[in-house]
Amino acid sequence: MNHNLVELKHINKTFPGVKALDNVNLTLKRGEVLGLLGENGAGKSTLVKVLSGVYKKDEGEIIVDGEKVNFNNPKEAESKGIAIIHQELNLCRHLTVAENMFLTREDSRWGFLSKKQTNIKAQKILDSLNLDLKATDLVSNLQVSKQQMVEICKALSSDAEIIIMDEPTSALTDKEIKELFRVINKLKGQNKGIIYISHRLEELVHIVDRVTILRDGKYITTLDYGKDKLPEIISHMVGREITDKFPRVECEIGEEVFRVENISTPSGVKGVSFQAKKGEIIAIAGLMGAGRTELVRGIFGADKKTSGTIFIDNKEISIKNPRDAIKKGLFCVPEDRKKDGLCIKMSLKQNITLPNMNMVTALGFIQDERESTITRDAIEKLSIKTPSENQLVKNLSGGNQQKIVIGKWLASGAKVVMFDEPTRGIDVAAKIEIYNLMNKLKQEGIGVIYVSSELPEVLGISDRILVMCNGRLKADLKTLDTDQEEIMYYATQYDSTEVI
Amino acid sequence: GKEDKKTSSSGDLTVTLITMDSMDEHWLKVKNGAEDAAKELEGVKINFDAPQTKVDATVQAQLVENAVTNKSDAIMLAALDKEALKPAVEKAKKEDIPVIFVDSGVNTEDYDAFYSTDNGAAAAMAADHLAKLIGEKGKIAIVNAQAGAGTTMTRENEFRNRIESTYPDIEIVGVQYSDGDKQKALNYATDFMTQYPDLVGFYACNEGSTVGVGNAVDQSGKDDSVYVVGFDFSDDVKALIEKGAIKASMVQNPYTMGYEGVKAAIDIINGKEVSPKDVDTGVTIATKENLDEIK
Amino acid sequence: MSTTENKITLPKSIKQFLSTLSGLIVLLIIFAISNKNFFTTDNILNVIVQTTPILLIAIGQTYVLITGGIDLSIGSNIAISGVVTAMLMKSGLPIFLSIIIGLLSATTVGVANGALVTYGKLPPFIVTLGTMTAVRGITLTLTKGIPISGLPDGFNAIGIEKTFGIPNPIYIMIFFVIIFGLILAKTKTGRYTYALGSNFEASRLSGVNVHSSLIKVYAFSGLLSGVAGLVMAARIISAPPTAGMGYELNAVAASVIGGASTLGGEGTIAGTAVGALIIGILSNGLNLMGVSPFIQQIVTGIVIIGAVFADKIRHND
Amino acid sequence: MSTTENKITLPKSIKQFLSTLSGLIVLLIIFAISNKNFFTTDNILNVIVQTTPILLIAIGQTYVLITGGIDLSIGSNIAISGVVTAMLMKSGLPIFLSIIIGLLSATTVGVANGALVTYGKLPPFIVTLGTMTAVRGITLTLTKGIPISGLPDGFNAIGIEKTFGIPNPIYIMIFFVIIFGLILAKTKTGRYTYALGSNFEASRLSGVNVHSSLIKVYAFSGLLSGVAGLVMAARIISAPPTAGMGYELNAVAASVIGGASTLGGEGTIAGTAVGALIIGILSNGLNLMGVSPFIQQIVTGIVIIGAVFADKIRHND
Ligand SMILES: Nc1ncnc2c1ncn2[C@@H]1O[C@H](COP(=O)(O)OP(=O)(O)OP(=O)(O)O)[C@@H](O)[C@H]1O
Ligand SMILES: Nc1ncnc2c1ncn2[C@@H]1O[C@H](COP(=O)(O)OP(=O)(O)OP(=O)(O)O)[C@@H](O)[C@H]1O
Ligand SMILES: [Mg+2]
Ligand SMILES: [Mg+2]
Repeated sequence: MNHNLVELKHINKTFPGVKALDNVNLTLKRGEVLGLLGENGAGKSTLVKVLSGVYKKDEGEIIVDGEKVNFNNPKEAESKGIAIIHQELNLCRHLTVAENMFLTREDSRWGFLSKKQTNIKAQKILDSLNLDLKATDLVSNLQVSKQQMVEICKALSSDAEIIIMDEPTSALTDKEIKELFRVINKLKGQNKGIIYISHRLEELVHIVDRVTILRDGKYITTLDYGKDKLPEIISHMVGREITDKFPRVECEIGEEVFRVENISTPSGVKGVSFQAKKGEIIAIAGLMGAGRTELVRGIFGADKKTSGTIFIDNKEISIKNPRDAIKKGLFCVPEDRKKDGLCIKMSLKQNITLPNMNMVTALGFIQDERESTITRDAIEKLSIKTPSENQLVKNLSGGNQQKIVIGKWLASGAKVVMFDEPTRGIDVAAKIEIYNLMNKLKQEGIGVIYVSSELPEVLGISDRILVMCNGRLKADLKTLDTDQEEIMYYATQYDSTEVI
Repeated sequence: GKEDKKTSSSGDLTVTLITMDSMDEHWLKVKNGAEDAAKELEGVKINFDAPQTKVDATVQAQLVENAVTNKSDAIMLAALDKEALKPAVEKAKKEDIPVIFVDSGVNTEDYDAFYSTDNGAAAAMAADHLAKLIGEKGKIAIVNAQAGAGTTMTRENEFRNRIESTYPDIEIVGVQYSDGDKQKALNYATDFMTQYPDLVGFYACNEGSTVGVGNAVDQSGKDDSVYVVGFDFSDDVKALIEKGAIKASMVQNPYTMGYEGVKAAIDIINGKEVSPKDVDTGVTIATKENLDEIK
Repeated sequence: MSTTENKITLPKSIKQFLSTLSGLIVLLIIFAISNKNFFTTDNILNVIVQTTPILLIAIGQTYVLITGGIDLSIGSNIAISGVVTAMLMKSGLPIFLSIIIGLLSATTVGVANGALVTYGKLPPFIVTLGTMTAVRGITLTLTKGIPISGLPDGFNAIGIEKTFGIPNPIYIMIFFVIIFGLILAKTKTGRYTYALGSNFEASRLSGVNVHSSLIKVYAFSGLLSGVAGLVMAARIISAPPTAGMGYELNAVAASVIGGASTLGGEGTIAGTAVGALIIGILSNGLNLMGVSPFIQQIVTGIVIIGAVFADKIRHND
Repeated sequence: MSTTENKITLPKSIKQFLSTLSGLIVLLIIFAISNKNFFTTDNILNVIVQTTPILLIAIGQTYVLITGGIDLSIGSNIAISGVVTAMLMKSGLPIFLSIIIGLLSATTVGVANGALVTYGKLPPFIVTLGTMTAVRGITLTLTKGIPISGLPDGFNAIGIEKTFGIPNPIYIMIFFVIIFGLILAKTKTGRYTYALGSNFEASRLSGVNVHSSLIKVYAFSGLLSGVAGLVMAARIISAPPTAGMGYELNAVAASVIGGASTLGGEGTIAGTAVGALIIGILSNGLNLMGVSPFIQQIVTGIVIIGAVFADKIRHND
């Protein structure tokens, strides 16, 4: 009973052209949470996929509960008590919450599914996490954060001894994260082992016991976690010291560049007005479902508006679709890079130039040199790691893909750029690159509006914070004069408590 | 005179037979006739070809071109469209390849022999036969095969002309196109009988349509009140005539066309004149009485 | 928390079904008004019998569409099951055994489709286009192009004869609607069919045996087109090698009108049955109205688009 | 992550093209060995002329497939352009004007397809299945089911006559291959075509005019099938209302063999041209070898699957 719950020894895994894992070791004990950390593309996901039977290792040993194992598929790993929550959402959108949670573990009688029983079991787990979800809800009707919670419930429903979570919180906001941590601590109490991958290093303090760090597919070290060890952990991750995680730049506030009045959308934004001035970064904070994404999409013309006027440089502009917005110099970096941001079958270059085709064509014909110039510029500005500008986007790691979504908008004449969760799922070093980019835009007098669910980041980088709740704008705060408590206060001002 | 034919090279002569499609029994009988003739003559090879599934004049023209390319010694063709095949046939004749039409010809004088039934005349015969059966009055419906295909459109139109010009008391209530699909023909015929409970006759323009219509009448138990006159002959048609569901079917002699066509082809290759150039292989009206004589 | 059971488990699919059904009812009303011969017992039974083959193959097509695939080989499978059964019966094998082997032949094509799609990772469109062509060739070669006729009397039972005044094909059709409706809605096999089409990778990662599930689905489609082939052969007491040509597109139309999506993840057997009836009744009704066959095609084309469009609009409410 | 540099531009699509090309070469070698008449100038020109209609429509189909759609209305468009042109010419309109209007009619169907797909948000499969049926009905109604023949001599020029010993359809085909190859590879329109099929929503949010881009793509497909229809009519100096039936599936096969994906985002005109030639040469070669038409179908089916499969295997290396 004294042996480790999981031991991975000398794991090697190569993809065509990439050595993703190079002699990696890892141990997981009962009753602990092991943080697995590393930059984008370090091999974290690959390692846990090897452990959960998704990939076959090339070399090395996997020992689970003292027994040497060899998984050929996820089902075999599951039968050894391993459950995994993948980094990418893996739900069947046409099925219900319960159907997803118990896929391949359905209750049945005489060959017929007993839906009722499965629904009751699923509801129990959902309720234990205080989720406002019904087992019979269709997954396609859920917000991303709720879907992520379903993934978590799915893993919990299997009663696994070993639970792997690959960036479970990247799509969650504080409320669910708190619930998640509560559950993780409970599982820890039940003597289960948890491997936890995250780029939100601040949250580790609440749950993690030890951390294992990978870099470039290689095992670097394993440390006992302590709050004071964060700088050390970061330097192990990125291979150098990082002094300032939030490089704020002070800059003179100029005249107004952007103003919206009374924006409402069918998706639930109600009468939002605000203005942005040159030289400031405006953050929009709020809880999940606050309607921030909907606000940004409504302004950009991606969704319909029921009311609202938009001004750039004090001139009213009419925006019916994203094309109108782009023509007027209003850009938007969408929240969901896979769904809204990237053509992953196309190359890096083709993605970067997609919104800028007029700049790279003459008489309708694409000019290769102009394309390359723009692309090289973006690669350089954002330090995108890629073998070539013609690399297909799908072969790049998550963080580098995120940089492309941003890089698309650097080339042509921006007046206002809206970023929706631009740092989701990317590593510390890359985040700083994105902050620096926003700072640069701000210095150039371009309006920067930025949605984020990470309050430390919002407080660290913005100049002004708009707080939304339930589709309404609740507060307009100067960043330097506010704190987390005040933001949270406004973020929970639901309409029902309002006296009109 | 075409004395300098290259019969010497291998001893074997190739006759390419191109029909309208490869699935109608009618064409398979032409093929059988051709093959039997080839067997008798020895040293003659039949190369059979047809548009694969659909009635398609473009593909048929390609098959003629391929036969030219392949230096076939003669081409026997059942043309889908008398205009559409003209360029291809002219191309063959330019290469001095004898062209024999079977069943349906092409709008050109440049051919060597033509074995056919006059489809128009046969359709008129069908009209007369059906008129007689129904006492020259009442409602009838037509089930044709493929809209747009030359031969069957002729069979429909000549039938109509005859009825309209000669039998004022017969009303053609409608036409449907079954694509030769027996199920569709069965369904259309059933619907006609539902729509016109007083329908007294059907005219079907090819084997598939005839069988489908025959089955419809048989299954509705109207053998005695709805008279079917069809076109073409097969085991299915035969069985339905025996049952009384089909009263008559216009039977061409596809076997003869194939058989005589090959004989003529070899004669022409060997420099013999074929006369007359146009041969009517005749039509037989298959009925319960003469069933055993039809082959 | 909120455990108040909401009795409607799949609200979207049921709404979808009701909307398709209302389309059918509109059609029925139009035809009933415009033609007195339409709403007779005889004609209604007749329409259902006429629709049976399309309905059967559309059931299989629905399974395949739900997985995100397509089965173009349906038409050829219709022919091969009829032809194989007919040849065996004529060679003296008992009818029952011949039928089994005939159905097996069509099912085998389905299994081959499924295996090529899942193990070969080939697009279903191309796989089934290939088998459609090849199997048609096989059928033609087997028969030398000539319909197999002169089938034994006992065989008529499944095509022509009636039981309690209702033609037997209708019983066969109802049997398969129920069986495959239940499998899809109530069993693991059905659940996995949806899961595969909804998110193949997620299904695989959840431990669904994606290979065997996909093969099963294509095998169902093969089997059902085999059944359709037998009913068709029995109706005309003859098995032509050309049977079923072009039926595959009708099957897709029936499924999609009934709520299946060509992108996978959606579809029900009840919806498909109604979709097939819409197509069947449209043809029968237009025939009875005496609409010219060419105009019928125009109307059919418009109705196919219109049905799906109307559905879209209702859903957006 | 070790980034071993690999400096090949557009590696996948070029590899893809070479692999299709090697398939074609294998076929050429087999037929050249087995039949002495195959590798003659005449026959090669002949095959290319025979392949021209499929090649033209496959170009349009490739555009549509790249956007993630499908165009089943191609066959009917072939017929309508031929029939409209023929009727106008016979009514005395100048040939050139008749051709323009004939092409416009097919293009209009394409525009309608595109508009229904993009504004109606309907599945392309259903939209084009509907227009396929409706347009066929229109063509049959226009002609009353009878081919329009007796076309003026000048019209032969595009189907039969030769220039410098090479049949004119080949020039027409090369012209369109180059034009539409360039548009796809080198212009904004082409880039947007790929982007739409790769990620529709991302394209919209990047400012691509998704509506007009999609309509353009379907219009191209309509126009190209119209051109194919004219070449076909000119070759047989007759415009049958049934022309082009079933060609749509061949067009998909040619595109996919040439590297297009039915899931969108992939495909090239060069690949499609080679894919179409594979299909054309297969048919011609088997004819010349005297293979029975039934066996030809079996072989064709196997080759369709085999070509895509071989390609898959080579890619996995
Ligand atoms: N299926 C695959 N095919 C080819 N290369 C892959 C594949 N999966 C991962 N890689 C490569 O392997 C390396 C490790 O990827 P992995 O997804 O494990 O990184 P990660 O540490 O999880 O990064 P992130 O923090 O961005 O999620 C990367 O270089 C990635 O591009
Ligand atoms: N698929 C959906 N169906 C119905 N309503 C939805 C859907 N997605 C989002 N909503 C609604 O839209 C509103 C905003 O949701 P969303 O979670 O995207 O807001 P947000 O402020 O952008 O939060 P976050 O960015 O953290 O996800 C909520 O009221 C939510 O109920
Ligand atoms: Mg990862
Ligand atoms: Mg959001």
